Amino acid sequence: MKPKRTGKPEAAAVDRDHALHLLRAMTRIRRLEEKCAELYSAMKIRGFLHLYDGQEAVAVGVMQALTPEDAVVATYREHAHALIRGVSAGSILAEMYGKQEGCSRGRGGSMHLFDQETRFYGGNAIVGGGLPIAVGLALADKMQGRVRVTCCFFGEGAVAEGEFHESLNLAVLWQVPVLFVCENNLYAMGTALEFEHAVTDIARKAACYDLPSTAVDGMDVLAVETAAARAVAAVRAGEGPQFLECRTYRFRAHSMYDAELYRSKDEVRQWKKRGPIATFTQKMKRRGRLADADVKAIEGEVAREIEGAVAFAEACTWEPVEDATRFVYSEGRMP
Amino acid sequence: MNIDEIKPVIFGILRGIAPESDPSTLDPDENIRQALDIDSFDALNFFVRINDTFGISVPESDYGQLNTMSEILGYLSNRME
Amino acid sequence: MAEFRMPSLGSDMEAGTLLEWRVKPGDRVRRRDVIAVVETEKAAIEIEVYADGIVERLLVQPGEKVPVGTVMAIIRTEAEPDTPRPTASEPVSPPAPAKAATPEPMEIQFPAADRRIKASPYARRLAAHRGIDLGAVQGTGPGGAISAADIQRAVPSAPAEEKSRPVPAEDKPAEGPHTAMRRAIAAAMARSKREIPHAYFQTRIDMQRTLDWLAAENLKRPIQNRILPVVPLIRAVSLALEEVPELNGFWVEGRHRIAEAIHIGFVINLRQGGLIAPALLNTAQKGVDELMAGLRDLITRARSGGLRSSEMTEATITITNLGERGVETVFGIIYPPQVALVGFGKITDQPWCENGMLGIRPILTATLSADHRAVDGHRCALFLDALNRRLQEPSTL
Amino acid sequence: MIDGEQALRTITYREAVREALREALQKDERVFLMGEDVGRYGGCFAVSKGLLEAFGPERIRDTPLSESGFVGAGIGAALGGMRPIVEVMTVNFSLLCADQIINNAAVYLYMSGGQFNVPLVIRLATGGGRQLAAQHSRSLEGWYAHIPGIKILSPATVEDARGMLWTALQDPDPVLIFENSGLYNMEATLGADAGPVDIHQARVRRAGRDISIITYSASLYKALEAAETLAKEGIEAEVIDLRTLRPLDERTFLESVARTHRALIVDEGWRSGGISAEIASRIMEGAFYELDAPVARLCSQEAPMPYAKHMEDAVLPQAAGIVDLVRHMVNAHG
Repeated sequence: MKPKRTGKPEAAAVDRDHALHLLRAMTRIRRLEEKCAELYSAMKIRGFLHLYDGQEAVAVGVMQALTPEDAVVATYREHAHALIRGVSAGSILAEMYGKQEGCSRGRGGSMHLFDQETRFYGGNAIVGGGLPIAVGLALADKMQGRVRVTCCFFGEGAVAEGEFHESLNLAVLWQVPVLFVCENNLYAMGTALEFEHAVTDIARKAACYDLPSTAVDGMDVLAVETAAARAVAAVRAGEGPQFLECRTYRFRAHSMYDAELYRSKDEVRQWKKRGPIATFTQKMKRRGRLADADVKAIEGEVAREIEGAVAFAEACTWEPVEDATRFVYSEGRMP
Repeated sequence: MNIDEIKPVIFGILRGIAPESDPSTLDPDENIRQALDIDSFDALNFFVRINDTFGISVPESDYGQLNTMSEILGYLSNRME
Repeated sequence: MAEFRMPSLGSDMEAGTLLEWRVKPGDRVRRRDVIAVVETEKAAIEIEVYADGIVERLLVQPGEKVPVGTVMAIIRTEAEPDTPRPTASEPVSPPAPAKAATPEPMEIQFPAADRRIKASPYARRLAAHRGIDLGAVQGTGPGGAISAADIQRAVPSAPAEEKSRPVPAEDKPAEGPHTAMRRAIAAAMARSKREIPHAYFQTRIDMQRTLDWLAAENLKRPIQNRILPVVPLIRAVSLALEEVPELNGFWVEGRHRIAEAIHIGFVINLRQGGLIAPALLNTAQKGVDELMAGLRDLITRARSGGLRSSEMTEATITITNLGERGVETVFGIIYPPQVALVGFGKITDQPWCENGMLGIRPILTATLSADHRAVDGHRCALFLDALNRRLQEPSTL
Repeated sequence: MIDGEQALRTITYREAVREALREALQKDERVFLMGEDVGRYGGCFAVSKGLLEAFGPERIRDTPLSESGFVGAGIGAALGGMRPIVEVMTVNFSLLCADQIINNAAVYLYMSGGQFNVPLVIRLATGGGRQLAAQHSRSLEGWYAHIPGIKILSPATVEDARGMLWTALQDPDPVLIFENSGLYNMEATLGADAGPVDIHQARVRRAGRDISIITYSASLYKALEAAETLAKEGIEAEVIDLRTLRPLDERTFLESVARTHRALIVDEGWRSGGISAEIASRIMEGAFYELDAPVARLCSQEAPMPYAKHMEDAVLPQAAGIVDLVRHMVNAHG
């Protein structure tokens, strides 16, 4: 089976409301991440902090295809996924502050956002570790006869892990309803794609497992949205797992600070010209779907949201240290 | 109060101080302090009790004259007359 | 080379201010010489050096406050003595920065291992419970260690002064009614003699002035308020301890801890046998009448079994007075964890020379048993001198 | 062990585990078994023989040789509402899925601030003594017991093999059950209605006054054999079967040491940093003043398992070694 290459995104079908919706979603991510960087510098946030700038189109595009019953498994660069999945910016920031009102009670921090309500299964900081879990979640749905999709995000670095291959094999073997989304941002930390993979075409690797796979321009939110919608529809239809490679780029360092010795400033500059928010905004303006006033309104609205989230995180409280061993094991019995 | 009346009272005071002893078996000329293992605190108590019972205050300078039962009886009977 | 560091003079001490150096570079110092005075939150304290050698350099200036552990001086040590030191081959550690944020731990000097009794924890517990002196038990466990079985075979040790009937080893010894106290005394005394390096000091004190003063005082008092001769002694000990506080305290977990209040344990023999040394509390704050009342109350309750637990545990030093029975001199055994015990013998008339004139004076032999880990002879001598001085000025009592 | 009035039957440890699996699969439709060769092959140790026929390939699910993949899938399935029993053929292969066990199963609940518990049971064969050499003879129970967030069971008896599985399945958190492969053929008499047992308490398997021998799994039988030999010499050893290595039931062995005043720990794991070190430390912390002799340990020698029989025997703790050590500890005097 050959991987598909998606053709023209169906941008013509995008109405004004949807354009506003997509722009708002990507802007929320960008502004949240900017605030995170600021708060990290102010020592409000500690630990590792992996920001998503540049990859917004992937999380936003894919999430359009998911319903609340579906499940999401993500990586340590997952603020965006949690936010778009429906976790509030306030509880995400509170988590990074280490406050007990954070979405993981301050136990996880930036890399381990979890949320039961939105079936957001984290926040996995071992590269490749989330893929088998996604297969298991999908297996549970299949065995229980539920029509739900488990959507698993990971980077191209995970593709070199054994767990990637084990999971793809199992998923196809067992025909479980999972969508694998590889966010190929070209660098596994500081190692470029060509230095870590003998075969750099990720979608082709998936195809080797007879896994229907698609590669898409991950800087184009409409292209991602269209491809994800098709893939999810197939999964939901009981056709087994699907694989989506989104070719994208992160604008910031791997973690909060690195020297970026592994790539040139010029390369980053070139990619930034293709930034998903700017290109989408221009395209929509050209087609008359969006006006400058809309952009301004969204920026204002998002700024207020982030401001409120910071205020919330600041006002949140610290878990008492006596609780350090709470939730090592469950309290009480299973329901 | 004659000596025969004083004697049982003295025995009673000594028993209160040295409960395990039987003062009636004491030789009249035996050193009571040694025989009943009475220390200075016990001795002071003894004189306080004598004072309480007979109204006689034995000055410290007389302590040396009151070593045996016969000395005590003689000293007290002299004062009570 | 040895480093002289700001010592920790208390668990709460984090830093100290150097007030003065008592030495200058080039001076020869001997172990235990006082070479500096340091001001802590509590007091100015004379600091001893723990090495023999020559002062090489002084690194801290008077007035400087430095954290505990800071190197204050370098001592060039002399040729190693014959006795091997465990740290002989240790490299010299670089001097710590004078203002280190985190105090460097002090170098710990381990004394040469002395022969200690090896016994299992359970055996120790059993022995303490039964009043058995571990020193008298032959261990048959690994490496000669004493095990519980050895204790079970052992007969409770009889105090030396008791003429106990020899008991066949396999017989269970008949237990008297006061064995528990006997065992407790045995355990405490055995521990003391085993662990405490006792140093003994004796002096003879002319008691004429005190006894005259006491007789005059007692004349003024009704009989029930009369003061026993031991009371001025207790008072004088308290006042002398204020001058030499090192003797008033404890040796706990390898450290000397000076007690703030003076609680004098007073040995009271019990009629039924055995003894007890409950504490007269805060004796330094009490005059002779208050002390006499306290002593009367204490002895009465001790003999009727009505002591409070605090009185049993709070003594900071002990006095034993055996003069009643004609003993002239008593060298007592310290009650652990206290570091000193004062003994008084009988006051006897003796020839006495004063101002070139021979006379007859009532003489008291006072002794001091001191834990040499905690205090040195010089301080003990100062204490006995202070005691004597107080008893020559009874009006100050 | 059981009520005398019940009908008795003799079954093997293997059959007891199989019976427990069968019961779990019957009682709870969320339960399924997955692992390498659990279905068509019948299980590497024939534990699941016959179950495929009874429950079908969905619930007796053969997996490829992808330990990390299928253990992770077990975690996901547990998160998704199932009650998976994952069989990792032997503990040696669990190192291929240590990431999933330690980095995911053990921390999911904690990392999510109490939101996502993982009701997963992993069964692993463990132990040496069958001439399988270094890569197939490990005893890593104690090593896993280091990890908070998981529970470590070590059934030594047929009764526990029969009863621990169901209790583990009722647990809301991940439970690892280590079955010593040397015990699968062991027979014992059980009541016909033998069922679930507790998994939080150690058991005194033999009472004695002179020493406490603390052990678990297959070493239990070596300890009991040694105790019988010692009894002939007048030494009465108390033998404690820990049963659960995490959470460790220290009360039972501390109370035992308080009775006997001596402790010997017998462990097929290595001594350095092993569970035996942990138990010794707990005794120091909780029963120091009861000790009449230093705590002793008899563990596997610090070497990978050799193949040759005589060498393997020499490396593993044996009854004779226990007897010698106890004799020395109890009769040190005289």
